[in-house]
Amino acid sequence: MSARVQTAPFDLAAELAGFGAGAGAIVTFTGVVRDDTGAMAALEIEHYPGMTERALSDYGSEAAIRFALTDWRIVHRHGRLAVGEPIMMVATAARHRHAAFQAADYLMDWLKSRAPFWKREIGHDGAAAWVDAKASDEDALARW
Amino acid sequence: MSARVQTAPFDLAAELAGFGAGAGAIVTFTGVVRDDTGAMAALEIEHYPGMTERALSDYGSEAAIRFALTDWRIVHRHGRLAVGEPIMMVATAARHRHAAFQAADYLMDWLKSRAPFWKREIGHDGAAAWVDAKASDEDALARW
Amino acid sequence: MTLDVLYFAWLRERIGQPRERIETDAATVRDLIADLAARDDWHAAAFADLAAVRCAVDQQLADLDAPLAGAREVAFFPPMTGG
Amino acid sequence: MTLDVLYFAWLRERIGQPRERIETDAATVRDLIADLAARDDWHAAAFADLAAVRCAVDQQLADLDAPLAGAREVAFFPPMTGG
Repeated sequence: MSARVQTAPFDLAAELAGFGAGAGAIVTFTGVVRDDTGAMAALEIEHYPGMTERALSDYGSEAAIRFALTDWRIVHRHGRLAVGEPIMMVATAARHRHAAFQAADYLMDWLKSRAPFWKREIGHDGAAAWVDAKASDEDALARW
Repeated sequence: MSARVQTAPFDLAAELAGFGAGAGAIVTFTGVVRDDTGAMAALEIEHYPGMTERALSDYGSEAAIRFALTDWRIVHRHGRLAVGEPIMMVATAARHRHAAFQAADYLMDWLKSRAPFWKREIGHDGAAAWVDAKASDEDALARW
Repeated sequence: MTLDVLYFAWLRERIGQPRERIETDAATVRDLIADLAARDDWHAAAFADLAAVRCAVDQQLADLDAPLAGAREVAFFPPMTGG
Repeated sequence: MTLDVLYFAWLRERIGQPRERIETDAATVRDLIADLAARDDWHAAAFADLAAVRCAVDQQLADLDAPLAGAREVAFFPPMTGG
């Protein structure tokens, strides 16, 4: 039951060591820097130190209650990330699979639209452009 | 894009090495032997050699088309498994998170009710009892 | 026609063997079950409740009215409990 | 009242600084925005489209009509893009 913000890469295997003991179902989500156009060199992620840790911890705790999780973990990176690098992960553990799936899906919807991170795409030519929030992410959050 | 059936444990980290290159979203599900009553010593899983591999491969391929997956993997164990041991895993990779989540959820529903495995609980006292299929698993499959 | 018939889980236990090779003229899975159930008490017990029996023809899930023409392997088992 | 005001992402860029300490009598976030927007062209530009501005009061997400009584830190930023 923990949330972390860091610049360093994380190792999914290390995060899952001892995670969810006693659970029947463990779900993980890993977000990876994707380059759809071939023009992107890196992603830069800005965050709000202090508030970020608090928000991730709050969302994790809410999910734990709502879906009766036996364990959860959120790790989110900030700073400059190259294409192909992992951005963040969520892991959820529950007795049954549907709770674990739903909790991970729920947490992702919250993190996308309500965690204080801002992404900027850096092109091979050095140009930087802030990533716009997506209406589809707001819609996803409204499901809950 | 592969399915495997084995008695040996699997290592999630090793399974994910190189998995889903180019994807933006990777979801994993791991099922773990759970003991709700404190009476269970192990789970024994029987399967249908030949058909199992074919069924897992078919379901993975169907999910790949339906959810536009860029990669998928299914590993399912059989034989005798102690409480706390991983039973099986599914990993899905897609451009966006909803496809990866849905595909993993879909595959789990298929595996639960349509993959030729049969579980038997072995008690500390040596008593063995076949696990009944759950109506809720059939209902889950009907969602798709 | 010669068929390999396979049994899994409690069907295997009730029948007392994991597989048998039989000669049959059954046109469908349901006909085959009638043939098998008539063999002895063990087979009859295994097929007493067809609602609890699932089957595969040549390793593909099939329903009880599936035809057997050309089939080589038929398997009977309880509802699956994978995952 | 003394407030620390923080800016992130393109609001930070438009205003030209990540934070400032100000004196204000603003009763709500919306009043504070009016105060800030009146300071100079950079602030005015940052707050030109309030539909694109989100805020947090003392590190909790808040809407523009949230009261500021007792607040110590207010942050302004565009819609979040985490995950």
